[in-house]
Amino acid sequence: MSDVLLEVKNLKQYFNEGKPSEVRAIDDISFSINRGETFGLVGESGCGKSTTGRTIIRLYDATDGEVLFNGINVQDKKSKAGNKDFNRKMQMIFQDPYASLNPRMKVMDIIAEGIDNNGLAKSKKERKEKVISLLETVGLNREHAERYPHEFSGGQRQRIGIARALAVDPEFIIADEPISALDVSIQAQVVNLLKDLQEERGLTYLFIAHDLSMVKYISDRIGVMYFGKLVEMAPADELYRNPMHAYTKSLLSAIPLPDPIYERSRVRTPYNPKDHNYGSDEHVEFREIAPEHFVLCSDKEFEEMKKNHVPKES
Amino acid sequence: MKKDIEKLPQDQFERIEIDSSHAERIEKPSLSFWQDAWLRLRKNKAAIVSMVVLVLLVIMALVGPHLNGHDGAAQNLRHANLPPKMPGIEKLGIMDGVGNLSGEKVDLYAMKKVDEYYWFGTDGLGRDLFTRLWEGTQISLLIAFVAALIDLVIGVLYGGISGYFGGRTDDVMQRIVEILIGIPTLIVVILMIMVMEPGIGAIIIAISITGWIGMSRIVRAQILKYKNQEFVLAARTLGTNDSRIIGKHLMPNVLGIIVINTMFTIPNAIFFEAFLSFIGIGLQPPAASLGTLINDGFKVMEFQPYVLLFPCIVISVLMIAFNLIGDGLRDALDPKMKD
Amino acid sequence: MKNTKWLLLMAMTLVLSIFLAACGGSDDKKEDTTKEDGKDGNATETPKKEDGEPDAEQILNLAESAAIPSVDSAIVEDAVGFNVLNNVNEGLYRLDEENAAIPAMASEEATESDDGLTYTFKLRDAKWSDGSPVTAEDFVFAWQRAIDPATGSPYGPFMMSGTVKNATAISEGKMDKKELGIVAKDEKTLEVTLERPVPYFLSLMSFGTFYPQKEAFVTEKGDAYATNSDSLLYNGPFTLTDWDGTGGSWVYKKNDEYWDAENVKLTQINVNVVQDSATAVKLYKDGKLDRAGVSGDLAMQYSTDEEAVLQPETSVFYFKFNQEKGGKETPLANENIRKAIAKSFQKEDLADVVLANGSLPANFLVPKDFAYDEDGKDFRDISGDHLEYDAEEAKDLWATGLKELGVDSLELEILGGDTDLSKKMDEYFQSQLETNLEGLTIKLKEVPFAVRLELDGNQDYDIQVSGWGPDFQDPISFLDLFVTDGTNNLMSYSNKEYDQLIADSKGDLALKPAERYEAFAKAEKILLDEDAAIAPIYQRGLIFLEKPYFKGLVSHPFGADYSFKWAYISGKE
Amino acid sequence: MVKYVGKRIIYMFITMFLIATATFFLMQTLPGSPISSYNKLNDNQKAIVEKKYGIDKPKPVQYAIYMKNLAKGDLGTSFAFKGKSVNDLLASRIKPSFILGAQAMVFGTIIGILLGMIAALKQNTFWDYGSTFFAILGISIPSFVFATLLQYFVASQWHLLPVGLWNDGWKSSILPSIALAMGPLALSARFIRTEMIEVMGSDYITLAKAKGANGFEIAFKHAFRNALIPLITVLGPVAAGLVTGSLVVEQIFAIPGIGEQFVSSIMVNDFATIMGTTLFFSAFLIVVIFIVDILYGVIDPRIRLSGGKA
Amino acid sequence: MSKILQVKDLELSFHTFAGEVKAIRGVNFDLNKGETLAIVGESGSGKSVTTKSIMRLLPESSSEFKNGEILFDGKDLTKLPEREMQKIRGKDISMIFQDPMTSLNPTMTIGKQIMEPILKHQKVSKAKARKVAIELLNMVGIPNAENRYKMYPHQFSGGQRQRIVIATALACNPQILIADEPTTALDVTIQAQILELMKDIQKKIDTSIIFITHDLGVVANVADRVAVMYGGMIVEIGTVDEIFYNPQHPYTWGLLSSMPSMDVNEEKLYAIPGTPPDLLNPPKGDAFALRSEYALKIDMEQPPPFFRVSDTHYAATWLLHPQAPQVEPPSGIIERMRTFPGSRYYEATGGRA
Repeated sequence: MSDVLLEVKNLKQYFNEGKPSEVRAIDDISFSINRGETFGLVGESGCGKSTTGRTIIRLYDATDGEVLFNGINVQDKKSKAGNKDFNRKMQMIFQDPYASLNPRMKVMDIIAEGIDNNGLAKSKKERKEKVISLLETVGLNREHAERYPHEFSGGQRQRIGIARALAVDPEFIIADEPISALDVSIQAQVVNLLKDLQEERGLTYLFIAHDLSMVKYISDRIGVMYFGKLVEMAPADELYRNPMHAYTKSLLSAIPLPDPIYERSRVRTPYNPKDHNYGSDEHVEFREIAPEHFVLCSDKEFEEMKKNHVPKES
Repeated sequence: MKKDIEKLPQDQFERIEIDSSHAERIEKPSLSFWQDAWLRLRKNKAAIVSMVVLVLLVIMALVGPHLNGHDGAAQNLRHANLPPKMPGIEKLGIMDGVGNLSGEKVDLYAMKKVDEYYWFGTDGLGRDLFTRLWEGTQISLLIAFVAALIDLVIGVLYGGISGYFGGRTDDVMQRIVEILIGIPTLIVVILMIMVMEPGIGAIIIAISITGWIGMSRIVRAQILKYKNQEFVLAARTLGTNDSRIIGKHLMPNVLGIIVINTMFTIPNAIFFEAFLSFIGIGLQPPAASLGTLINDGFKVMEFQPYVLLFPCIVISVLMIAFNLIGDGLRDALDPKMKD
Repeated sequence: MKNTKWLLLMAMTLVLSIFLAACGGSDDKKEDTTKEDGKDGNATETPKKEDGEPDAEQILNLAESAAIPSVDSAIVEDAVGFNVLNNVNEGLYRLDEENAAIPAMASEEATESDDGLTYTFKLRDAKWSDGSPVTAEDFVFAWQRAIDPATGSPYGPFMMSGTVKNATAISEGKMDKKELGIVAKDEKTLEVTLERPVPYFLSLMSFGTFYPQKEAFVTEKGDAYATNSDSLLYNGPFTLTDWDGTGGSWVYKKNDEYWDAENVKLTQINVNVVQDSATAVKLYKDGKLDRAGVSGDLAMQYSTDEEAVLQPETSVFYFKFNQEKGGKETPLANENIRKAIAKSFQKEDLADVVLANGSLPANFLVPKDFAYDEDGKDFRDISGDHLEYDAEEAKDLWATGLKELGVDSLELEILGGDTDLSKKMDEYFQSQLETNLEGLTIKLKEVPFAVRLELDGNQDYDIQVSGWGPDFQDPISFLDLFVTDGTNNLMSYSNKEYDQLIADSKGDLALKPAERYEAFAKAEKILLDEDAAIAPIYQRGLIFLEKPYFKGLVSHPFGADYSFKWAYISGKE
Repeated sequence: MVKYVGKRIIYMFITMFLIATATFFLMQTLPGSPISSYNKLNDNQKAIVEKKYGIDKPKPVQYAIYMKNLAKGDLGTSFAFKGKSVNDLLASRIKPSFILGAQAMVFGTIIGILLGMIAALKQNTFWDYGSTFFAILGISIPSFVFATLLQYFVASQWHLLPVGLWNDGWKSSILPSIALAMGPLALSARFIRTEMIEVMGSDYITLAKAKGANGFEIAFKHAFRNALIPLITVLGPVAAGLVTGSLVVEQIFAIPGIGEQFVSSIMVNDFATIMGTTLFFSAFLIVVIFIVDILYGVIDPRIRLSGGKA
Repeated sequence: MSKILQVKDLELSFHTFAGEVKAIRGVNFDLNKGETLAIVGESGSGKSVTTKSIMRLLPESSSEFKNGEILFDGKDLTKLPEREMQKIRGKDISMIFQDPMTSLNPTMTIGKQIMEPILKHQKVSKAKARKVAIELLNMVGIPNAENRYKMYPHQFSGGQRQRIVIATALACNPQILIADEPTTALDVTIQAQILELMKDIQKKIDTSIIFITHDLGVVANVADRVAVMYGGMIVEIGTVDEIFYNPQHPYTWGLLSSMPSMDVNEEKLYAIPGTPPDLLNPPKGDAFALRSEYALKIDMEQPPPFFRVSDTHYAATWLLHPQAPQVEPPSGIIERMRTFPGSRYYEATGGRA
């Protein structure tokens, strides 16, 4: 599992740089995603997780840092041909099933857009067959191809969005909160579909969400973001069992579970960034406190965390 | 809440297999956005009636000048200043050829020994007003359509480019618009008319010279709204190039607003032409437009109100029709107003 | 949206109500007029008691069609300005109620030298509105100021050149203004020397440009002179007040310092600028104005109104045929083409139906009821008619002309004014000419007056609808226009015989009235019948609505339009 | 905020500068020259007059002089009103135009807002259709037609108000103000209706209802202000419309205003006055738009407190 | 426990361009004093419409009560004149909405907005109302209330705004507080704070809460009783434990199973197939049958009545009919039922409780 597909190095994304209204949406984060795994990225709204996804896929130009995809820095690429290639291999699924499909286009054309752009179909017929097969892959059928997005329910739309992304045979899909706008009963449909696709096609996901339970379910590893910074990163189970950063702890403690008995006893741990009380000489950096478990912490905290870490019982 | 549990036939309780694809079926007939809009528009009676009225007016503008055998340009001073007289209707006591002469009601047709019928009367040079009215409508509509078309093209291009490319381009282009907005449109129009050779062309150019600003602003706002919508982002991640994004994704979505706005631009242009003609710097005679006809009528309204009346009705009905159609389209095309 | 029918219903109702209102409106109108007729029945009788006592209140409300551009007698050049000037100031002579020039600032008829070159005026004891006396020096100053090129006076050189001694040279900057032929012999005696005998010289003395100006006052005010009603001095029947120099209204007040003040009855005249004639008529009908001009299409409707006053004018309108454009001869250089056009339109219809304002069809240049010979015979009766409408002849001439030019069709442009009436008229010409002259296409070009003058000056037109109102009572005022290189020729017309006749009238024949008139008649015949250099159209008439109680207004055939000096109100209460 | 205002003022000056430049060169392309009406002058006089007005100099020099004077607020000297400054000409005409415009604006927007509110609150009822129809008429019927009808019926036929002129004090201003007000009235009625309907559908209105507020409180305490804010943005164009309307309404009612002056100066090629009036109108419009933007900030707390939107 | 509100056989339709949408098709429930009743269901299930119809906040032009009554304080709210209704809104029953960003008037200071119901329903002076408003702000945890009282909504964060909305809703100590997805738009941490706040306040002022949400976690946290809505009807209603540990309706099963558990690693989530019914043409029988793997023949023809499970627990599914076949719920549900005494899978030893 050391086949790195995507590597993000010291990525920075500042909006309105240099102005008083400067926003540091991503403030120096690094992580990597291995081929075939799902990397979950969680955090509150405005923490920069969606920006991270969009910067990786080059919807934004990064302020600084590198994004290596298959070893090539995509932020560097300027040539059109390379661009096309890159676009094919990396795809995105969007949050809002209502805004992510062009209301004036038929499902057929929406899904076929990537096929058209990359010349993946030689004839009209082939194009149609491809689209129908993609529709079937996501649990819809050929009748749906001739319809317009507004006729579909949210879950169906999201599946159309997935089919569109799949149309170009990507290796890597950024799923930007793909389920947060969906009803609970529908979320499972989508998540299951994503999982199935991953198995079938060996896809790699960057799964961005604020719903920790879903992220935990789908992800192999999870990164927690807080105000543009990655504060903790660990394999999913490890993170839930051993949340180290105070923010992660707070986040986990805030999640209500569909279990009244548990809920009656759940205690929320609030998080206040001031509690860290970092001194000016303290060096706060991303440190590995257990294998593959990284936390943004100072030296002092690092020692303490190491102490508190409960190794996996087996 | 409680209901008696009745005994039911046992076979009713057999488990059945549900085809899950069944649940994905869409019952409603497939409607494109435009079909859907049309359905909604069809329910708006005011808009539909306006469309019918408009079509009738356009047809009249085209065939009207040939209906009663009079030539709109032919002068016959013996037949000057005749009131309307229409066969059939004359028996009702209106449009019977009776008009004012020095404050007296006189059958001017009898007095001037005119046997012909001038349905809407004649003007001071004895020209048939019915024919001239529809010729004028033709020219007014022509001016309005062409001006609206020019506004549309320039406005959409300008607004589209400014909105889509954003950044510095947008900055510069919007500064220009900001400056243009500070110019009183009518003043510019008047100055332009003075500079140019008078005529239809001059009027169209003058109307278009600042007319596109409104359209460009609306298009820009729409483009700005849509260009960061997820479906556009999706297209970009799929490697769709700019021209395709504009053509396939942005334009179809902005089209509704463009259509609506055009529906309001046209009456504006009609009004502008009429206004210019009214203050006497519009169309050059003998060409007639609704504006020049109203101008003619305004001078004699006290004694020959029919000269003013018919073009006023036509221009008002035209404006009302366009506005109502515009309103109807807005209700039908703008999802914000959906109920 | 179930209630949309409401909307429709209302739309229908509204359209109907506009319609009915409009129809109903005219019914009301009729009732109104009949009622007024009743009233007028009484009113119309009053004027018959000619010497009806003036009312106690003598305030008049009038409208002008434009603001006053200037009241500086040296600068004035427009109708409104001259009108104001005529009522607030006075020259040596003034046109009386019969339009004869009578001594005004002059105390008695001027003495004229035998050669007709020197006139001596005695001034009466008149005062400026500041109480100071009007002196001979005031005239000298004013005349010199008007001829001084630096003043930029439009009428100074125009009226004086060739008339007053040395005027031409001074205006061209070749001589000092002190050399002008006017000298104050003493405070009350003025001597004017002319370049040549001018038979109509005394009538010129009523013209605004020759009015006096008080040097001390003018110098004191400097640039501010005549910029508002306070920076002016008055020696006429009225003074100007409430005029801010630019605004759309002003007031005349009776001038108590005026020498003949006891004969001035009006105490106040309020004037507002009303550009739109229809509005003026409405204001008149509403009682806000005591007199209103009726123009265009309205004229026809009001021509038989009880209160309508037909006022013939001395302005004549005609086509100017430009024979040379951009250094090239135009088709109009062809005499037959010109004649054909000149004879191809119905002038009676034009005057009666299109204009319908009392205008007369004109087959002449010098107007009717304007210039008379020694015996009081109208110049028109001496000269007769020229270039009458004759469609058949026009057709023949046209064919001949085309043949001579070697073409079978022509496109010509008619340059006209941009007022509603001129536009209507142009449409009429277009229709007439195109109908009667086969192969002729007429383009209309309607421009503001100033633009027309510019085009005229550059000789950049084909046919121009032009007109002339006389500045003094003599046929020469018209005939002088078309001598070779005349300032108003501007169409490359040149006829030596014509030039000679005009020169003679100024020279040898100056003191021989009868022969002079014959020469004029001959010149007019050459200009029209022989050369068709211009094509007369009509002599303008105006229709005014005038309240029956408004009496004694004198309108003048030349120079200023009106004198209020003798006007009064009687029977208003 | 101060920075924003400063920036806007700089833009205003740039705009004025460009408009002045454009107008100046547009004037040069006009047919006829400013002294073409001086046709009685001989060549010597013409030369002197041209020198006096400075139009004998090359165009760039003329332009420089004009701009220099303009910077001092001097609009030059009228060609038609000989020797009078354009500033004086305009000054004497401003009052009636201003009174008419202000009255029309106030009357039009107030009635328009009321109509729009009624229409929105009684959506899809007789009231709605009535006021919507009225608004459509207001937009559809050209102001000059409306002015003509008003003058004909109210003044000429029923003698309720003066037919025209500026002599009867406030009474003279009523009809032209109403005629001018139709545009703003119709525009604001339509605008407010749309805005009100949108605002009435927003959550905070539902919440206000849930608090027990009655229809009146909801309409005036909650919805009104929020619906009004966007209206302010169209007041600029409305003001521009008034300028337009005044050109013809002043003529119909024989009111000595700037619009009337502009029309007459065109007729006599009075370049200085045409330019002066154009610049005046432009300046007026720019200032109105500026005030509107500032007003926007004053009324909308979101903008007021975040210090300007641009 | 006294019933403070009774909803009986409520039916309500919307008239739209497309036709009549039967948004509520016969809803029955009671609300007891001091309890929190959660209504869960997916969007379009009618949960929001139900509460808005209690408040009569639906547009009168397009919505229509077809049947049923809403009894509050002896009055039928469906028939009350608007004027009477205004006296109840904000005083006896008040409401909180989903989006705190849009539910405050942007051009009015928050102080004014809080004072509004106080001034409206209680005859107090402005000064007094102001005092109450500041107290309320303090109570909902807005620090420095004295100063912030004069600020505008955009100067507050989302969580703070929702606190302000809550303060407004509580201004007159209402008997019923309807919270329409009050935390959906908030981040989890903020959501937790708001939920805590609401529970605290309920204790303090003893109000009854109708809590609408689609988040079962939130339901588990706040509710005393739960009503599950589907297709415009309540399909199951019971105490929170009954619904979570002994659910009877296949839809409830689906809902509960489709959420991943934090501590168990499922291989695959249980997914309810298909999409919610179209209420323009509601299905004849059981609305959920088309998506249910437990569908019976009768489901296609006849809507199921409520079957009693316990005195507090009812479910509308033919599966509870004595003649119905015994079916096996999804495994996750069986897990849950094991812990619930009285359920058929109860194992005294296996329970965690």
